[in-house]
Amino acid sequence: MGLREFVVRRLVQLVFTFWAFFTLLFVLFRLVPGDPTSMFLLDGMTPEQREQRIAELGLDQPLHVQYVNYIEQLLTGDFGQSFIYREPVIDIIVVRFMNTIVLMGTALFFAYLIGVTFGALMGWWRGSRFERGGIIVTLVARSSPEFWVGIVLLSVFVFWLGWFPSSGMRTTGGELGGGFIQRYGSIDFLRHLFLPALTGAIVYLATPTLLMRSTMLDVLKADFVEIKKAEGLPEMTVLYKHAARNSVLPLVTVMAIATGAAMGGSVVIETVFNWPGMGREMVRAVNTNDYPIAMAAFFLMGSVVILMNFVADLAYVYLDPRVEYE
Amino acid sequence: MSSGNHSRRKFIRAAGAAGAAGFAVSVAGCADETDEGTTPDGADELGEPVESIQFLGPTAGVNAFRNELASVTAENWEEIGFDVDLNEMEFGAQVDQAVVQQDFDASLLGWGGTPERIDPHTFIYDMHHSDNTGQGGRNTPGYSNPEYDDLADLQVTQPDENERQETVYEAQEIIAREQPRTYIANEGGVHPYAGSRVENIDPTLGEGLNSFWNMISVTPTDGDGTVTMGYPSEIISLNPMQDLATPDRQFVRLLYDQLFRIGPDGLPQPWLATGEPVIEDDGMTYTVEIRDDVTFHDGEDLTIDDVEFTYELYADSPTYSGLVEVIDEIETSGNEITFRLGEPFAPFTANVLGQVYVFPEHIWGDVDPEDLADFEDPNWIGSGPFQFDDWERQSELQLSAFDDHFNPPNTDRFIRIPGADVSQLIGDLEAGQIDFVGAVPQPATLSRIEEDDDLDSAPFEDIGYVKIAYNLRREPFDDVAIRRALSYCVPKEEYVEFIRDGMGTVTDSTISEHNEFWHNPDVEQFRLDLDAARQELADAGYGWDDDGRLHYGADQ
Amino acid sequence: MSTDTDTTPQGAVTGLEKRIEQLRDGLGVFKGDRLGQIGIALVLVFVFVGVFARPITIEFLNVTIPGLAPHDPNARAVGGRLEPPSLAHPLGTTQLGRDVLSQLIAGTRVTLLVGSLAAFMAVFIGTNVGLISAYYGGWVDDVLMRITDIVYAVPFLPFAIVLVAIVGSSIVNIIGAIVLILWRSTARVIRSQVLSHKQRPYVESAEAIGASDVRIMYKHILPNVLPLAFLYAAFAVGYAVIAEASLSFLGFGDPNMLSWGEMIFTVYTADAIRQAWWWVFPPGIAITLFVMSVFFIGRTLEKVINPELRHQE
Amino acid sequence: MSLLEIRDLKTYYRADGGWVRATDGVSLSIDRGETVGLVGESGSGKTTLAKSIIRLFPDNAEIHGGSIDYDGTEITDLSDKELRRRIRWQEISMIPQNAMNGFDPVYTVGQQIVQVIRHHEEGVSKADARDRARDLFDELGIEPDRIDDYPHQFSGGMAQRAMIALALALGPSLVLADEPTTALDVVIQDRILETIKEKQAEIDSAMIMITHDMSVVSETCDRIAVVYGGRIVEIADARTIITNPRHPYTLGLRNAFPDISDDDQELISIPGTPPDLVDPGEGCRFAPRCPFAEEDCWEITPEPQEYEPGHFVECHRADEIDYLQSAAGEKSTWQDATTGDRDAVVDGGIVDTSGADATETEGGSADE
Repeated sequence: MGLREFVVRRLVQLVFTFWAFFTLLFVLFRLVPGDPTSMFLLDGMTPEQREQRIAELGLDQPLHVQYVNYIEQLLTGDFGQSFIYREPVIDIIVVRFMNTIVLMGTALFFAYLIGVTFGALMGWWRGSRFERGGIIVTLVARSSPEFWVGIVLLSVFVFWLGWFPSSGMRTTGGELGGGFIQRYGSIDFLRHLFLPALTGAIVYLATPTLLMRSTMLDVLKADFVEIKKAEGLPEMTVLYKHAARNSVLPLVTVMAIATGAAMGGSVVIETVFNWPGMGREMVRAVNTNDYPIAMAAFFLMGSVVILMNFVADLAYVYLDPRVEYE
Repeated sequence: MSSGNHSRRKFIRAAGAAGAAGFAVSVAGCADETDEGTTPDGADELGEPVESIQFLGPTAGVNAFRNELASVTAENWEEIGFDVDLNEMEFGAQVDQAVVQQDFDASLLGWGGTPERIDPHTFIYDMHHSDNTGQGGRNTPGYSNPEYDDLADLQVTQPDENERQETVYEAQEIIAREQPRTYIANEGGVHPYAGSRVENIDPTLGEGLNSFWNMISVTPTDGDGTVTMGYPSEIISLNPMQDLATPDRQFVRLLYDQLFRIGPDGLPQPWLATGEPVIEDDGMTYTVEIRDDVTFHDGEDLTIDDVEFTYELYADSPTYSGLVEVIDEIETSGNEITFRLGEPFAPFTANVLGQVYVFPEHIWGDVDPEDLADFEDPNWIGSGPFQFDDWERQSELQLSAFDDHFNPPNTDRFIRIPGADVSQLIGDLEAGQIDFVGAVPQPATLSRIEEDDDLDSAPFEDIGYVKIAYNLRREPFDDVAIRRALSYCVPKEEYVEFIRDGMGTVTDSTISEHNEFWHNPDVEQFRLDLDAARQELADAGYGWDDDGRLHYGADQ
Repeated sequence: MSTDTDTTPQGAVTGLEKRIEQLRDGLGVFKGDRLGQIGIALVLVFVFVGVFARPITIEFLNVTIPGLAPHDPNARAVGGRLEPPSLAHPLGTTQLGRDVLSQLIAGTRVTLLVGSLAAFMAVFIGTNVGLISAYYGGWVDDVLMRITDIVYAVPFLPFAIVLVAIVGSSIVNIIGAIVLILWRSTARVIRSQVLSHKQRPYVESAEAIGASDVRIMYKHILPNVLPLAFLYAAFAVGYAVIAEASLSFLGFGDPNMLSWGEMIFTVYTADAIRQAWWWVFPPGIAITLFVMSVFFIGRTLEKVINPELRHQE
Repeated sequence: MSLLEIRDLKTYYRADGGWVRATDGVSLSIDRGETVGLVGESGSGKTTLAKSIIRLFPDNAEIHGGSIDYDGTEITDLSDKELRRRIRWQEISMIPQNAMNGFDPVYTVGQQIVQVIRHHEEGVSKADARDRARDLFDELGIEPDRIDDYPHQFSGGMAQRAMIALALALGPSLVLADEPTTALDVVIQDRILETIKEKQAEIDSAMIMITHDMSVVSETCDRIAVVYGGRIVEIADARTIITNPRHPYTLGLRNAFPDISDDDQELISIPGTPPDLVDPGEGCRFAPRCPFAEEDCWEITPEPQEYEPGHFVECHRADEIDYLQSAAGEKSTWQDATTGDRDAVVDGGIVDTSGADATETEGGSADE
């Protein structure tokens, strides 16, 4: 089966998964008690204003009508208007989504970088104290919830040593908005990004590290490693260019699951470090019954995971020449 | 929480206890031994046990203080024989279940004490008049007492403050006696600020450092000409035509001016108006002259036409037509504007002239009423002391001083940071990233602020309060004895002195003691007294079985 | 480790002995493994503390075993406000004068409750889904696997928050939310294991003698994948505890059940993290220790059960 | 002057019971262009001996004594770095048993050849290296364009040819062929052996042919060394070993491989199992399995004796060549030979040897 058929078949599955995921979310959110007007009632919204706002949002229509409207709207790429902010969902969510992707992307990147390098070394120096120490450290890292790691890092690096800002994405007062580089490229931003990304990296490095180590153990037993050594190539070349390169394959398939965990974990890390990401926005939206924002946030989070699954499959085929498209 | 949650809670407690451990276990947390205490001899033949109380309260995440208060109150109610089912809920969900669905027995919430509510109208009329018992109305308990209604209607029509005061006093006495709600405490407190970085702070009644007056008087001393404020939630919109939550109103009023502003003392004072309104034919017509030196942020002059245009805009706006309903006719001549009312309305200056923001006609002119709420003015052009610079949601709102204003602020730039929660904002304050926090800190923070010589705390009193509303539409809460007994169980002193570590003042009336003029000091007091509570129940004919559970009397 | 059990009914008896024998050498593996031993020791300590945390009254014997917790964890003003560790309060007190040590001990029970229940149910569902999907294959397999894909697309915390917002934040709902997500990894792994077992001779011979599908699945294949299920149960306990702690930290925990996560949440909202180290560190360390010990056990089991099948989250 | 001079080499493996003496005092010298066969049962230490030359062991193996002089330089003194830069593959390369696994599966065969060329020879451009690889393929009868194929796309025979190309890429002076044809079927085996001999002659490189198959060494080697229990028990030119061996083990080996021409030859196998190399103790290591073992064989470790020029044997009864050769031919000699411990010899009973579990000690790592 050629690459084209494989991609098409996977796309069809993708569409189905998105649709089912979507309907699940739609029903779920309509079950959350309360409606978008609840938060204004105590601040002076009169019952008439409330009725009128409910009607305006179309929440008084039967569920299936709302569902059909929503799907039509979505097919035209319009995520609708936020019930609370009254602005198009896209304008609000896109910036938040980027903030979360940059944060979690960096965290996962460091987690995989550490995972591959240290996992490979732990496999190479099997039986050494380094390996045993490495296993214990990774297991401890995996055993602590994100918020706990965050609190510890905050206490040590911010409140005690004062090396890093305590929260937010940039020092206040600077230029707002701007393009990607301008937002995420400045040193000031990197200083703010460091601790939250490190928190994520610590929690998510366990899976790639342990997986890398165990695949390394098998690969090192393979004949070709002995041949590469016999070829007189430098030790590090044999370790990384050959042994690690073969061991990294299973890590690709786990990437999608790790992304899922990262998407979930972002809610906690963003709360501890007041990071204006999509995780926290999603929680606010759920609490204030702002369905369009909550739906969009969930949709984007879910699609990142589904997409990563798709990318992982393609990457695996690219990385391992032995694999044909099953 | 769906209503089903009510019974499930009891099941969970049992399941949680026995379920996992597999043998009869009494789980930590639920009331262990109920000390007997002196139970007066209630009715001898007992009827049905009194229904259990579905008690709604905030989660610790929403408000840690009130969450603790709710659990202590629930324990005390159980001591005098009630069975209490405490549901801890998110703010929106609780408002929906209590205020909209009215599906509750008791609900612990608070009423904000914004300056607009210094005029007693809200606390006397809105919250207790029988007209407002509908779904979403402010009379959540569903209290209806014709005698009280008359008083509430009367006070609105009394332009003479002393006469009105008498009526308001009498209204407070009835409410205190009938306890449709337990009025617990005015949650005043302190707002922390960096004394080393800002001065001329002006914490006002009801709002502390979030008040308009503080924001224009606070002055940066660390040379960067910028004051940065933290608030624990994000602004929803700066469009004055949308329904505004508290954080929104705090900033909309910086960008737009009104004819009158509610001063630090809670009384309206001339702002765009040159002086007090001229009131004729016993309160039916108000004439106001406006200043001639006011311009909008884009340089256009603010004229009487803009004022007239604004009031007509409010009349057409679906959201705010109710606010200006009382006005029948408007006329303008030269720099004066005259309002003819349909009927006398005592709080007209404070509640209408002090609320309506003046819009630039050249921007809002051709927006038709339906789209008002969704209209987006990219620069939010108003005539207020601050002008809009830039805003990135959940990140930062930047305002700068409008120097041509007749009362310009003391800082060049004013920045607002929405925090994840108060603890995290305090962290930013201590790290020097923000200059003051518009939220009451936890006791642990107070001790830290005292030690830190960069930081101080600005005390302020509150005119709103935290209260428990009872649902008079359901038995047994229609019986005043039950409500009074329940009120005796609320530990008001412990709440202010221990749980809030001294921040705030205990109250027994719907009008806070800090609203000196309108507050009636000698209404009936309900302080923690379980025996008095039991006495109320015994006198009303209730009785207790030998487990101490409260029952209706056989004859009731 | 998967052995070929013989199919004759008479074989069932010896099958049991074989199971016990397998269990014995299974446990034998801990002999040489220091990490595994630490894991087991820690878990035993936590279980002991958890069981005897609070007074246990046995009605018919009318006897009350006193709890380990010195004070009632919820009793206010047992000591002063935010008192540092002292003899009376080895771990100091909270903002409202509650004894931190008693809360920590009582929290153990909630953690064990959540960890064990959620893990057991998640693995139970996962194993069945994996078994049925792999055994029947065809559209059954497709449907179940698409559902698994969807559940994989749903990030746990946001989903749990929505679920809790709908049905309320009681411990049962939280466990339900955890189980609804946690079963997915077990399902995939069991499915791949059963796929490989399906082709083995002992299954064909069972079919040959006319055993029913259910009998083949649960009598023959299941015992062979059970060790793998146990392995995943060990890891699931860890993930369940972390999930409950994270939910409690975001304020969605069960207010009646004071868990470790909720303790840290209370410290965080009381903004006392910097002063009250004795209040914030013990629960955090307790969570890490408990989950770590379970992971240690899991890793040791993994060496025995499937050295070649990598453990995935 | 010989290319390689190994004197009293000792290579041991760390194992639970102590040191496994895989190579226990071996001396061997190889001249330029010469092919020496190392033959013996698996576990005899022949592969360890070969790999010790370039110190290619797992981390639990060490050289415990002896010296290896390669073309004037003492290899055991070289640091790992020098060994890698000057000796490995440039001077001494290797042909593994299973070529398919010898290549890294995720790179093309060409890339791997280019990599080793450019690593050892400075300044060789990628294009030049690729051309050399194509030439090598051509010489070895592989389609030159196939250098861009991945290892799994080659058949067994083709992969072995590619491996030979890799081994000869840098024109080494010595090639270690570790059972190069064992994994292939007989037909291809001959052609591969011819190719190896042909190519080796062209670049005049020496070769060490490691195998357990007498017929392979007899065809390809100039001299043959019989390895048993980590020592060379007999070494001589190929003809002598085949036609006129002296050591009982060599005789036994010869019987185990049928001579196609002699069709009624009965197959006779050597009873017992390879010796426990942890502490072999004194005496001849073959004694427990040797039908001719006598008193001294158990007591005194036999020293290598030179019976004909270049023909050394480690056996006390090597001089009784005629008796040994005739008896070794009878099946009965081996069957009723008493194997196992020494007392059994005395009272003549047959004892089932409880030899140590013959774990493949060469190359395999000792633990887990």
